[in-house]
Amino acid sequence: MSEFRLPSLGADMEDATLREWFVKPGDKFKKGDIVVAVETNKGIIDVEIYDAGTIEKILVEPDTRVPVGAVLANYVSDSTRMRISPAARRRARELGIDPVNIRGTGADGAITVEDVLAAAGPAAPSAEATQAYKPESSQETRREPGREAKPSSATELEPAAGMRQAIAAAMTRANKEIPHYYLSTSIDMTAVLHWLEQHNARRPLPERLVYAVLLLKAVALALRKVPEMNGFFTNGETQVHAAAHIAVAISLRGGGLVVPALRDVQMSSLDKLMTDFSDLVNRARGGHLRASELQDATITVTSLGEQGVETVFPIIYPPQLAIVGFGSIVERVRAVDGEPRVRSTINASLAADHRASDGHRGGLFLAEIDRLLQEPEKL
Amino acid sequence: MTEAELRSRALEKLLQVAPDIDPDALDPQVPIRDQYDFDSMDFLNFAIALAKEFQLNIPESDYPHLQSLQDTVDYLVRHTGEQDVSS
Amino acid sequence: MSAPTSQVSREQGLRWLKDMIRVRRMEEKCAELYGQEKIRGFLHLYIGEEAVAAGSMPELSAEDAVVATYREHGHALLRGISMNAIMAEMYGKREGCSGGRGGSMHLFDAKTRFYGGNAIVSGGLPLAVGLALADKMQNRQRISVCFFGEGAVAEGEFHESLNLAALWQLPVLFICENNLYAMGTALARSESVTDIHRKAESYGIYSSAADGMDVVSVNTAVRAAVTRIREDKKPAFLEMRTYRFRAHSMFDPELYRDREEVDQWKQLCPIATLTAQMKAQQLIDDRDIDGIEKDTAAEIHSAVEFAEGGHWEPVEDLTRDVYTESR
Amino acid sequence: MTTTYREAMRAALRQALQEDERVFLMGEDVGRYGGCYAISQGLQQEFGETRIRDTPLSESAFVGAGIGAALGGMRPIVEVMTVNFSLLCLDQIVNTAATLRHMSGGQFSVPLVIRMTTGAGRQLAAQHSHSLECWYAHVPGLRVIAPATLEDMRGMLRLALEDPDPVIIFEHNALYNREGELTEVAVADIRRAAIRRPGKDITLICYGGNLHKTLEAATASAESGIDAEVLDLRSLRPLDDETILASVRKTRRAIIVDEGWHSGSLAAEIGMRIAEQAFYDLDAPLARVCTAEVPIPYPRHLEQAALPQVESIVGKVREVMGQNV
Repeated sequence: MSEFRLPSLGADMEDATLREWFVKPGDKFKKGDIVVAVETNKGIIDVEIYDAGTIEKILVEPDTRVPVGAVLANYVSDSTRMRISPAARRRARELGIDPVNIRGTGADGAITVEDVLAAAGPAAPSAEATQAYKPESSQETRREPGREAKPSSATELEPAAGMRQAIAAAMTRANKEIPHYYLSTSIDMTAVLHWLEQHNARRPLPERLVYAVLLLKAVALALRKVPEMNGFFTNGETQVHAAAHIAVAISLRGGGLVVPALRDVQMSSLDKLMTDFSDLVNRARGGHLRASELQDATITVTSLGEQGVETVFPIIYPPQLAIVGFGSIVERVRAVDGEPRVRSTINASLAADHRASDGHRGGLFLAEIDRLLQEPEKL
Repeated sequence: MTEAELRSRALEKLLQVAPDIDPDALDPQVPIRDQYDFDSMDFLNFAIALAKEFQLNIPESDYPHLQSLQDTVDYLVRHTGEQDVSS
Repeated sequence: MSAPTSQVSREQGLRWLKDMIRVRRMEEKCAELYGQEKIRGFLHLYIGEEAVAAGSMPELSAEDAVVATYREHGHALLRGISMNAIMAEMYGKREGCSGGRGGSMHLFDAKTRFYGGNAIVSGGLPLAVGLALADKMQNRQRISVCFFGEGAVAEGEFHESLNLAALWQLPVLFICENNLYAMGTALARSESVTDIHRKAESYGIYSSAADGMDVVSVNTAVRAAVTRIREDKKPAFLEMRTYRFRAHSMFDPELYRDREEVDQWKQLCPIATLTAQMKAQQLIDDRDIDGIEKDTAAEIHSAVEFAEGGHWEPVEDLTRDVYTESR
Repeated sequence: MTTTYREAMRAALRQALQEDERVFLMGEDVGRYGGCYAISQGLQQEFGETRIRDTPLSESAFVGAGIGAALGGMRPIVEVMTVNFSLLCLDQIVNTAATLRHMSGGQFSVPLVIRMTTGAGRQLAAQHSHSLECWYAHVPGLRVIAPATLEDMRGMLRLALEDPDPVIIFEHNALYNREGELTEVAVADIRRAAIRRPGKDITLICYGGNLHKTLEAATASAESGIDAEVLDLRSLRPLDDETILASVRKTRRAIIVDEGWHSGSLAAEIGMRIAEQAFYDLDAPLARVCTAEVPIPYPRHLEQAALPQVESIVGKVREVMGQNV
């Protein structure tokens, strides 16, 4: 990690006020690129960077006054050689992934094939488990892990095929290694839809929410009560995470699927979540996802409601511990206060890793999601 | 603004959101999501784009009027006319 | 050092003459071909020592085994390997007696039980002991003859092998071709006892020395030793005192010996000696010699043609014959 | 059947001597004494002095005689007491046994079996503790094998005798007293490496006396959640590239455990083959656990420190797997 510091632009310059960043985290830059504008006692000056690399983190926000020498941003210099195994490098190329921001978990922090597959994302787990899925294509994707990727030349591989292979590898691994258990419950969405209607009625279009955002928030908050659904199972151990980085399955135009993560969902307001979600979907479809978004999800949520699917039987994306599936909102007759009523309901299902939790805890988790969704105003 | 102009500008917004739609093959009478991979997020983006383009406030309750291209054009005819008068 | 040759018959004498001339002329041709870069690698010539091979080989039966050294062209030829196959081997052609893989130092032939062609000084002695051991264990009536130079005497394998052959009473005939120089090291500069046949005696092996420049003397000694071995099934040892007229190998300026010494030994040339004696006894005349030379020239001419017309093994076959293919 | 490696080899010798009259055993102290490691105890009484043949201390001569006898139609088994003494007959093995077939253009094969003891671990100090298998494995024309299981100790000899070319069997001295359950002899093989423990995370390649240490290390690694595959080479020359590469391509990581010294070792050769043929399948640097670069010292603690151990293998496994050690 390298530091980009406020340079001295004149002998009498002691500090400056940061005015505007021209780069954001994840952006690549060349030597000589203008990356920031600062205001000095002699006016606004564009500051260039004397290295090539990728911005990791912006440390100083605009309108902050900082002394010469202050670290303005962290970046990964291209001269810092990335540690990546030969197998991982090949796989990343096949999948069309830039490994520069993938977090390595191998020896000396090297990026391994598992890291690349995790970053490649996809889980598309739900797709394989629904009735909408075509069995003949599943034949094609179910290959032994390790044997799936043997293109005559890596560059000849279609990105979509690479994605298919990544999905195949991850799902094969999941089916082979993870002892899944499945639970399902029907959740009354009447309160959510009612609250949403009122909420959106008061708001201009860009600020309106979609119900999916409430589902995500409910999952995130429910994880606080049943944390063993959130995290990873690696090297024979369960690692429970406090932060809910929820991966959402997003289908791409022209086929394929990515599963980027929304970070810290438990801490996000519904509005922020909506903005992030919308941004994520748009960037996913525009092909502007950052590698980091593809690798650190701690749980996955998949929804096939738009296709009219009622119940999803999802497959966990390894090394995560659980995946929550939502079907479409359907009007069903339910008993309310002893009377039959037509209510809008959604089927929520859970697939969880039996090595990390039991059905009892899984049941609690679904019940907590249900409870939270009955009080949408508190989400 | 003529209906043709409205149609052309609405189609432009639609293609921004969903570039894979073939405008020549699109049946204006049939809901878009029945013809293309067009989910709720795409619809939301489409609605936002229309609202911005035509300076409209589209309430959620009006969403059912924006399902097909023809519905959308009719909706715009109804609502932009009033605005034209006011401007 | 010259021995009486009075008992030589015309027929026997002519055969020896012919054998020695064939070896001599073939090797002279080899030297010429080496200069033309037709033959490469090391080329160790036997010229001067022909009487040893010529006097020994006729006493062996077809079933006996021969183990020789890197100076083995004469032994190979007189054991019965065709000059064609030898010449082709020198060229490295597929038609050579070792398929071209061995070259000058590694002539082999299964038909005549000729076990090479060993370029490690004394390396062949244990092999001959083993061949004899196999014969003894299988109750076969054949013997193994091992030729080696006096340089081998300094090696441990020489002593180990003599001891083993004597201890186990194996039918081996050890023939030491003492040409006085191990490459450039004179015998007297490397051995405390220069009477080599006495070393064999210390192992309880029947041992004698003979004039290696005289084919009759060689033959007499070998015949006696072979007869003995066939009778008592024990090893025997012969020291043949001889001399190589040419340098150790083609690229040797001979700094270690005097021109004069070489010239003196050349007076003892086994071919000239036998020719002179037989002429003196009026057993042969110049026409006989001319006939042999003519036949030999024709044989050499045809061998060179054969080698020239031979084939290079394709490089694709490079790793052949490392392991037995039909496992 | 419960038996020791020593008894397994003796049974193999007895069977070979019974089945084929051409077979005989020769070497120093194999007869009267019963073998330096008591392998051939009782065999001379059973088969006589001709077939259980004591030799003088003349390694070069009796190995060379073995070559000659093989050429002469016998099927000799030559026991060279230990690999260190084999240096005295290196000439015959390398210059003659390995080359005859080739030099003769395929006319002469040498169906000779040479057995020798190898390895350290018994405080025998610097001259009696070598593992020089790789010297022989370097030479084309030789087949070099190393039994690591009871079945291979019992079954490899017969397969070696069936081979028309010279075969050297390296028997690790630490194995002889080891007792175990001998199952089917038919599973012995001198051509293919064997997966002794399947795993998915890392391949541990070993042979001979180090198999048991490596298996123990794999078991210990499992406690850290590492699923190690253990591959027993069996044949050190030729190496079974196919099995090695298949395993490494699966696990994407490899450690070679080799009692030879690091420099110029079999481990180096295997590592290089993997690098040459499976570089793009690797997920971690190749690693090896070899013997420290020191003549084997006499004191036990120093000797043990010099040799590959379960702990050093486990440590290396964790290092390669990226687990902090």
